[in-house]
Amino acid sequence: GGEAPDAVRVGLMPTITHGPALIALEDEFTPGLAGLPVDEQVFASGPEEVSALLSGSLDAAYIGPGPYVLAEGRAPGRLRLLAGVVNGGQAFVARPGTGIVDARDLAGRRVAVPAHGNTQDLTLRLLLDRAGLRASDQGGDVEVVPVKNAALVEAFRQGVVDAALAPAPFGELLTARGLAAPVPAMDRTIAEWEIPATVLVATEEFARANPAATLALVRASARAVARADAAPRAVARAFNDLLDESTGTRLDGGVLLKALDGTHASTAVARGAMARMVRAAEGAGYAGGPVAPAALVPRAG
Amino acid sequence: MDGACKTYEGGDRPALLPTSFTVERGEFVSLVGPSGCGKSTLLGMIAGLLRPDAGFVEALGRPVEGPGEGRAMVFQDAALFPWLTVLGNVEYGLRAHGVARAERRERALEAVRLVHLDHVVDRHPHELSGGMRQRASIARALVMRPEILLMDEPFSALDAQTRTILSDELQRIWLETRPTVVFVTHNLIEAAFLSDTVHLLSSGPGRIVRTYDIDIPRPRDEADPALLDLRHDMLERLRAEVDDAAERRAQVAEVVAL
Amino acid sequence: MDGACKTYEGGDRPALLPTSFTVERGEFVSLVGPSGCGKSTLLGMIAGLLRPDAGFVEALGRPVEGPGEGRAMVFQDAALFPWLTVLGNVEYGLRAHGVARAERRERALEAVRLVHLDHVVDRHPHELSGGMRQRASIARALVMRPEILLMDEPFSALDAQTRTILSDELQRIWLETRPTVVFVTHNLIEAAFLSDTVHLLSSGPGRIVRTYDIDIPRPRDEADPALLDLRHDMLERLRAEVDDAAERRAQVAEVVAL
Amino acid sequence: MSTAAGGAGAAGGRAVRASRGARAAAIGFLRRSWFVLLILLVWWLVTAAGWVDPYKLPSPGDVLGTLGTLLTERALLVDLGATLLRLVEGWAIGVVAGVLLGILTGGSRVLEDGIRPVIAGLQAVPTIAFLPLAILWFGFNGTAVLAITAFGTFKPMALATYGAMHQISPTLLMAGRALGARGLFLQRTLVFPAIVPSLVTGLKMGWSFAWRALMAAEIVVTGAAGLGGVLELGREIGAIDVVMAVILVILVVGIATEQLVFARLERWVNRRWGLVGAR
Amino acid sequence: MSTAAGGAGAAGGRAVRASRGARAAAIGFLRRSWFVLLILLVWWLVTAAGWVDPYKLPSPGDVLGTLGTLLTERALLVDLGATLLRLVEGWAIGVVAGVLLGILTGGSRVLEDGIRPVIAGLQAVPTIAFLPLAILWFGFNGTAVLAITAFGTFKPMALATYGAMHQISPTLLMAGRALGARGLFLQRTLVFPAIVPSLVTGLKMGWSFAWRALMAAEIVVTGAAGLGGVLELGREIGAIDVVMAVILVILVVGIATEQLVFARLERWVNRRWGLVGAR
Ligand SMILES: Nc1ncnc2c1ncn2[C@@H]1O[C@H](COP(=O)(O)OP(=O)(O)OP(=O)(O)O)[C@@H](O)[C@H]1O
Ligand SMILES: Nc1ncnc2c1ncn2[C@@H]1O[C@H](COP(=O)(O)OP(=O)(O)OP(=O)(O)O)[C@@H](O)[C@H]1O
Ligand SMILES: [Mg+2]
Ligand SMILES: [Mg+2]
Repeated sequence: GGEAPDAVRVGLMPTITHGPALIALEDEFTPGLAGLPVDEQVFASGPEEVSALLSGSLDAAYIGPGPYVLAEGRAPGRLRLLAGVVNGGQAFVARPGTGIVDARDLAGRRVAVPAHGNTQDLTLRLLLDRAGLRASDQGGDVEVVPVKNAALVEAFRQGVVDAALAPAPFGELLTARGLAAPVPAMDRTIAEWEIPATVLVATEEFARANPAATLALVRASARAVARADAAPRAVARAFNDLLDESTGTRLDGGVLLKALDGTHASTAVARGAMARMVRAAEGAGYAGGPVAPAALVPRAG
Repeated sequence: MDGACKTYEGGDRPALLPTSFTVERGEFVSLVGPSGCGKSTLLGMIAGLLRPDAGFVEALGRPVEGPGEGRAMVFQDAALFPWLTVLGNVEYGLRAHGVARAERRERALEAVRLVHLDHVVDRHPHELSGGMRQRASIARALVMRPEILLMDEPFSALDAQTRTILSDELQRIWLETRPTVVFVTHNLIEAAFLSDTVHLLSSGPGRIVRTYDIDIPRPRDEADPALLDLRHDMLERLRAEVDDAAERRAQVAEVVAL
Repeated sequence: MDGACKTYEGGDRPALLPTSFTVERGEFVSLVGPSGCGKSTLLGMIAGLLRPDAGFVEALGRPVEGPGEGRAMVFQDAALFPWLTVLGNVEYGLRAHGVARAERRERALEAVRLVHLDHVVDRHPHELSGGMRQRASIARALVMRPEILLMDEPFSALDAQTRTILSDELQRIWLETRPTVVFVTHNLIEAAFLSDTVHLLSSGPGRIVRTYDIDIPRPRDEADPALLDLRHDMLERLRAEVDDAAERRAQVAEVVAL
Repeated sequence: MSTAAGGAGAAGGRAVRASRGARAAAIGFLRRSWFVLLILLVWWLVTAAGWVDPYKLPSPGDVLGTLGTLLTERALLVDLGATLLRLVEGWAIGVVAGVLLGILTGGSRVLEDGIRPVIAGLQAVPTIAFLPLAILWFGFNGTAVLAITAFGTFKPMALATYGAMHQISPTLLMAGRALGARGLFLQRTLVFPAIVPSLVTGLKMGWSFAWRALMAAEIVVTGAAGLGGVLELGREIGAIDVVMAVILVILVVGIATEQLVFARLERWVNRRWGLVGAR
Repeated sequence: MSTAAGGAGAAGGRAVRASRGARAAAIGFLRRSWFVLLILLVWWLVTAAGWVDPYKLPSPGDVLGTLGTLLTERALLVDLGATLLRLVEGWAIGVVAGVLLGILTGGSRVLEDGIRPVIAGLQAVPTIAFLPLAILWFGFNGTAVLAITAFGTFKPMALATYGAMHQISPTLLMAGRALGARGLFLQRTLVFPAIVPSLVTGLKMGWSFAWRALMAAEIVVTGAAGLGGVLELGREIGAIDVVMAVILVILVVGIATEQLVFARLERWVNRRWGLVGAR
């Protein structure tokens, strides 16, 4: 719209990898952004945030790199990558007794990821690629099964899947319940790639029309990132508060802190990591079109 | 009053051969004939509800191009609108013609009084007896002040006594308002009792095979021996007309039962 | 053959007063009466399809406790099973009684031949004429070799000619197989033509008001003047019986139409 | 058929009748609810005896308790209200659109022959399949859910309207035309009232499809308040008692709607249209 | 009403008739498909002119292209096969269970009065609401989806069976009983065949509900192959062309089922049961 907005609509998801976003909502956004109040909206998944951004019901969002990259492929130039937020934040776990210690052991296995085209799905494909394997929908023999985070416990309990690449804290949760064990070799590889768990994006339209608010958003987010990096406990508390508010449950603080161990709050976005995401998306046939390299570099102003 | 006020020349519908006849203004004409001979088709064409494949129909000096225009119709099963009251039904045609509310009400009440239904104006059709329903249907047609009233076996769904009563009433109403009437029936007595002219139609492809002019002065009495003679005459004629044996049997049974 | 083979004492159903009568084995009895007087109810109780509220029904020396057991019924509208062929319909009762396939087929074909339907055994009911349907229905009852055959206005849905033909056939079949028959009808000629005994039932709460024994030797002719006299007698009696004016009119019309 | 009672003496007859009435009511209640009671009893026995894992089947008491908690703490009534509002809105839009389309195009053979097969084809596709389209077109918010609900209602209503229009008595139509009714007046005052009885049946059908489309959509689009979101939440946190409590709420709402709204409407219409005997 | 053609001379009459036949067929085709063609045209124009964002509405060509890709690369036929198998299985189970329950309990007033309201109540609850229960009871796998599909079919089929049983002609029942049929023999050889024509209509209704339940369930339980999973995939990766391609496939399957299976079945049953005139 041409008229001045009356609030900045920021989307986020209630997961621990959105920790800085949670902190930002608690404090940093309270005074508003360049004179505009912040209207936060909670989403269940990345694709939903993308839909909201592209249909104009959201101005900016904390989102996984997977959905962002896919959106760039399908609707080029409509979104703008503003800054990094959290890197890491995913853990590879396997059902005890499956003997999975390396990516090569995944041949003929069923591996869960939260959803098609999300960060974990793309990362898993990169892992398989490195091990010379392919997902079954790409003609290989590793079955990549989309299992929503909430169903993960049940899926492991019933033995529906052998392993999972799960966003924090669900991998740790499975481990804590004895349903799965970490696979350190895989986690190391993922860490090397510095794949982001969460990035901050805005619609190009909003960023152009409201440069001051956009800049304020990036700065406020950066402050929140710094605080999250320094005080993981605050993140855990903010997460549990949000969880409690919406579901009436709280997760074990120990598990949360353990999950936060594997995350690394940072405004930097490793360029190679984003390029890898694009490659994985293209390989899986998810990309609707080519992604301009410029879209992979954060751009605040 | 320009002599021939309505002329019909029928189309080549399988069951209705080209047929022509004329009805004088203010005349009461009956069409009688075996089942399926095309009486309803003919009436529908005069009403403007059906279009002849060939030939043309003229009413009140103008060719018939659609329903309405001074013609009103009464159907065998009354065909009242079940969701409207008696008054609502009678007012319907006036509403369709955009008559103002007050005038509508007044004319409808007048029509309802004419058929002696003023005590049940607020009832719905299913709360009426068959005879009352048929009278409401007649009121619905009369309220349009039609110059031509078309009636398609209006009494055939009724029992014998109600039928006789309504025949009497129709005669009275006709004497009061004097519309041109084209009346279709299976009942020969009824036809003879009510009409100035009776046209006998043939079975199969319908066409007029005989015309009777009835000069008995009105008001008439159904037990009049002249009427009974006439009926006998028509019956003989009809018998001869219905050639197929099966059809003749059904027809005779039908006529005897009247 | 032990004298009284069937006794009925009716219940206090609103429309059927306590009624008693006896039918000899091999006798052809007709029940005649105004509409709604309880004839079907009575027949249903004999068939074991309805339970009397009080009193009891005895058939073949045993009290009736359910359908079957040597009794078979023919209904007004044939009530054939539309999804079965004529043969399938006729075989149905045998299947219900677990008769073996071969015997079933043989007995069914025999019954079908008896009613002259052997050329249409593979047709479905909707491919038959009304008269053929009713004959199939009779075959379906006869194949059970019933000692008692109950017929509830079996011919009333048919036209006059078919009716006459079937009456003749029924007489022939009865003469051949000699079951006990209880026959309900509105048609006085039919009743007189077929029966050894005719019971006249009253309207309203049904009860037997008159019994006629008919000694005319068989095979009979429908045009027999003795039958016509009898019919006249019964008609007068019925007229007197139907007290309500409206009902009398309907009744008379009905009877005249026959 | 109350003649059987006529034998009772006049004195004390009222008392006898009253106690009979109470007994009849009790029998009537039992007759209609013995199976529900049986289910509840078995459910209670099975859970009380510990034969099933409470994780898989909580006891009736637990479910009621959870329902209480949800009502007080999660403000389930807000969810219920939001869902019902969306349901009624979407349904109403779908009904009006479907009936209008049916009436306006059902009068013309050309229009009907072209449009009806398309709607019949679309009705063969579960409405939920259009949800991704709705989300992209209307945004990830209540509008998409509303659109899906309305669309889910629209299709069966339009088909029901076409069907009903074919059943209008031709004589009634002729009578109307003979009285001079035509065009929109005819549609409004004759065609529409004539199909009302069939439409009432269609309304229930549409309501059923609206519920299905709405629940399926709410389960996916869980952002705002709504029963679907609670249901999905219950599934996600593995709280089967929450799921069953929500089902219970929908059940009660469904039965209440049927009894208080549709059954009454149907009775009223059938009486007014003189169809009492016909049913 | 072909008498109009009777005027044509005998010579050349055949040729005239043939060309007339071809013209009539063409007109018939146009009559039924002009609206589809219109939609396609508008769709094509709108996308070709660039009036809408291809992200929100891809062109017909794109959708067809995607469909081709899905068919060759993703083996969409496997998904379709899996879904259809589940659909037919679940539907068949639901039909058999519903009809059996209806027939076995519909004969007794006590059983019917107790059970029917419960099923009617359950039918008021969208089947998808039971999915969380099914997942907990049957596991996060195809069995839960199958159970939901079967349950979604079961309810309307049982209700249709009850309804049909009330419409059996009492004379037909009396005729059967008078011939000595009783108990299971009566149910099997009289009650069941008597309700078949109504059941055929019910089958279509059940199929419609089965599709809805199955799609909604497949969208949530996306593990195995299935159209619901592809639909969800399309939504997750924001590929509206995938979504529309799947809708297209369901549409074609739906129309084919209706034309090739249900319409034929209905025609056959109506002919066999002698209902041709009645419809
Ligand atoms: N809509 C129609 N389509 C085709 N044929 C029709 C139609 N209406 C009537 N017919 C045929 O036209 C012939 C004349 O029918 P019509 O209804 O005019 O007869 P009728 O004389 O009114 O008979 P009845 O006394 O039974 O009312 C009949 O053979 C009938 O089968
Ligand atoms: N199922 C029923 N429930 C209540 N009343 C009934 C029932 N069946 C018949 N009746 C009533 O019982 C009375 C007798 O009915 P029945 O069918 O035996 O008469 P009928 O002599 O066979 O009449 P018809 O000649 O018209 O067949 C009638 O008043 C009828 O209204
Ligand atoms: Mg006619
Ligand atoms: Mg009877």
